[in-house]
Amino acid sequence: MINKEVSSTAVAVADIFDGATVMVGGFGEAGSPIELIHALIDQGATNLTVVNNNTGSGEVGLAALIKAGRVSKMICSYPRSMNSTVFPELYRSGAIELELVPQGTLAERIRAGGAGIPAFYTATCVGTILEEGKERRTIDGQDYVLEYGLKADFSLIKSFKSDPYGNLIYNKTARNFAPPMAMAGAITIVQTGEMVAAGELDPEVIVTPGIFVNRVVVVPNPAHESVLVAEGVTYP
Amino acid sequence: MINKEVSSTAVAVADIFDGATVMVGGFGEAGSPIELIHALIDQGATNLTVVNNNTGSGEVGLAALIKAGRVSKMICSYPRSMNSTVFPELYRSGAIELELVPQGTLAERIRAGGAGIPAFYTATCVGTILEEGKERRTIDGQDYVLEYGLKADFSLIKSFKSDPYGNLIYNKTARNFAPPMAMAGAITIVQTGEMVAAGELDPEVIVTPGIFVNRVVVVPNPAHESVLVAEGVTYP
Amino acid sequence: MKSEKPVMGLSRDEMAQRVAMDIPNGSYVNLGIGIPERITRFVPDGREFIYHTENGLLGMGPSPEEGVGEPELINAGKRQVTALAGASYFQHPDSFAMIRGGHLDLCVLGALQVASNGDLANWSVGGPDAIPAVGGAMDLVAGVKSVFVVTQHCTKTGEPKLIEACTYPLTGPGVVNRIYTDLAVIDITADGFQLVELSPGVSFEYVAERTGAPLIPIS
Amino acid sequence: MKSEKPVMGLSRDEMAQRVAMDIPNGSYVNLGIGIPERITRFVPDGREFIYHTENGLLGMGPSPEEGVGEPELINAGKRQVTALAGASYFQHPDSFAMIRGGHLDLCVLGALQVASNGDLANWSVGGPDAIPAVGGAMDLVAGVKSVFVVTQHCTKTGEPKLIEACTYPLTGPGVVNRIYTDLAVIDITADGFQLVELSPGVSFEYVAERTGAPLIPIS
Repeated sequence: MINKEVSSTAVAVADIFDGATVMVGGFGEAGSPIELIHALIDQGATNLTVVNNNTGSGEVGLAALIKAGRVSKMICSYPRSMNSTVFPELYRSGAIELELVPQGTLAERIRAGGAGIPAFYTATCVGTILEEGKERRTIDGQDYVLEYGLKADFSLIKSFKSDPYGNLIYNKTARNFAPPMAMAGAITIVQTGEMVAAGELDPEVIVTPGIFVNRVVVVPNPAHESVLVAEGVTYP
Repeated sequence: MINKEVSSTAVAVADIFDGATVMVGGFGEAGSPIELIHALIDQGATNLTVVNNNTGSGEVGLAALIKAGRVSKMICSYPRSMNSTVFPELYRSGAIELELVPQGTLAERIRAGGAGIPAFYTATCVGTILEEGKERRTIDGQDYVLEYGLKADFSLIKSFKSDPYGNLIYNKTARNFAPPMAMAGAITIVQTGEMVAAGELDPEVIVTPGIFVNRVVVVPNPAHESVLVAEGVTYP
Repeated sequence: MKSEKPVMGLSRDEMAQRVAMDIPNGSYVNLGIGIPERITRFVPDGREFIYHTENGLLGMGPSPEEGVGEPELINAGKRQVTALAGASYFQHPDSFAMIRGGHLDLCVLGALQVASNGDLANWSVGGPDAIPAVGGAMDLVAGVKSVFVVTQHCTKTGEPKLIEACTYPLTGPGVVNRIYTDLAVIDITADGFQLVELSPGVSFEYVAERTGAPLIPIS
Repeated sequence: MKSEKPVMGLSRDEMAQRVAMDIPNGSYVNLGIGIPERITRFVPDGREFIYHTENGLLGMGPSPEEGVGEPELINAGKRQVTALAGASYFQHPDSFAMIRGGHLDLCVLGALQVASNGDLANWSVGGPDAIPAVGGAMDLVAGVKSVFVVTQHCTKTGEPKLIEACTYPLTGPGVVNRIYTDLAVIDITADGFQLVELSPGVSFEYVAERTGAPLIPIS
């Protein structure tokens, strides 16, 4: 009776609004929901704050969204790529804002946002320039900084399989940020390689329970970013 | 080459020391590592602080450990049971200390301890008597209390299967507190129903990676607490 | 067991059925022990509710047939249950991330007392000899989007459970959205208890007399 | 590529091999990009190291054979890898729980600068035009039990990398335990740089001259 499948990537991203915060799954190309990002480019929403570990490569996927001028701020840990000059050029020209977050802090902030934890302490970045502006606290003799949970209006992620309830499993290291982003998105949108019937996914192996998922669109043969970049593809 | 299997439950728990903090997996009987607890009773360590959601039932497993006078403090969310008067009697007589923690806060404190998060904020218990002594903080207009991560000297948990690296999968709702306790224990000791060869567990479905596990002992047909209680078994 | 045939107002099953009517299709729901559990029997035609049990199962099904239950497939009340197609198992931190993170649409709980400002007391009578046991109640009321209470309107000794201020220790302050009793459906509003619906054959005065704080009639 | 035949001291492979000698059997290890990656080729007989890559794999194996790699099985450097028997995949929060929670025994990293108090700079040269990119470096040095640095003793222009105080932005303060260079093995101690071992044919004076802070000889 419950079926979260939607008919197209365009339908899936139709209500993403100007100024929205959008989490985008993936670490490098593994787990990058390229087809959803391309649908978002077509859709036209702008002034977005995007959360992703990186800033894309080549001129497809996330890099293409940035190049199209739709992203006003990136929250990420590693905005460099061997295969892209899109972010560096915009950053140097002051056209895009960067919030640099250590990778583990980024992952934990996203999980915290999804888990109803407004803030937590971590030793990461204590004594570095990234501590600037953060509250420091000593607990049991060690110094920590306070970090805040991150939430998003929308999360765009990629899964290997889904069922109609939105239960998800992933493929190898494509899992990375998708599970916490699924939790932290008010609306979580999934592109999945295959839709299977309810009950086909072993309840023991489901990584993201459907409660965290709002919409699923089937993209049977998703493009690989590295292949597109090697072929010189640009989007749109 | 790496093999974390040990030969017996007695060997597995041999170095648990007086005064240790011991996390014990399980929610009710599901996931309770009864054979490890019985080995701990035989071993004799006392003055223990035990972390478990409950306080056992009947006079086996955790209830038997408490009855034997080995536990000086319980950290738990629900120290009541239809089938046991062991904890209530000791508590009323002042022979055992209780730190009552809301169940979700308990789970998150254990995960935090294992994840290197010394403290976090949560809305749970704000405005209740369990807020007493805790620091309150307003974040984005909502009130939260500060809760601290929990760690243990030893964690005793039960898994469905293990491999020699200590990779674990669980059985249904027996999973509960075992994964975070595996993370939070300085020494994590597992009783598993079956030891399989390395590579037999699909890397996609491993719930607890072996990095969190120190020792595994095979207990092929673990007792069920409810069966022991129904049969009137007491331990030792 | 309490009688299923009350002199006036709804039976326990009827109360559960009344709550079920108000739950939208596709809701993710956590049900407390007692009357709330009975809601599963009264899902309206055309709707599906997905049940969460905080010990690590989403998609919980009914109790198993006699003799086929499993000691390691239980609910938060530690009774054996089943898992439906589309279910998933998970660890406690993830289960309470669903609760604390506001992902559950609704929890339906019993109550010892509800105050007109939405304060709920349902975990302890606070006596010096009581063994305090809170379980997941405080997490649920702090995290779940909507909190419904379903309870007899009065205690067994006839005292009102809906009152000005709780005398028992709170589960959470200002957390209740709506109360379903044998006598009425009542919302918590900024002005206090707002009557939504009277049970068949029950008068406003009858409910108001048995409510320990002002009851605002339907306007 | 840098020449593999230095005039004096160890080659990059020899440096990796020297580090490998000091890693106990059964260690859980995270290896940085560059010389640290080469350690996998020099695991001493009778030992097994388990490699963690922070993007979600424990039990990482070598690069795949040509043509059989998978775009979604990569390491933290975004290069294709394999998974060994006994491997597991997990999500980012779990991966960094391993790091932050002190579960990894060792990380081996490159360095721009190491100070005699153990301060490490390895993520940014701090120029106004640099694109800051930290990745997981700060998490690793703050969380992992032991931090080894493996690096050329001097920069390409001959400046010492082991100095009194870092001038580049820190990755973490006081985090380095031991440094392996082409010229020597050096511990960070409360008294500063403590020589542990000279590379074959290298004199104490030669190393000390190329070290930007006092070097304590072996006593």
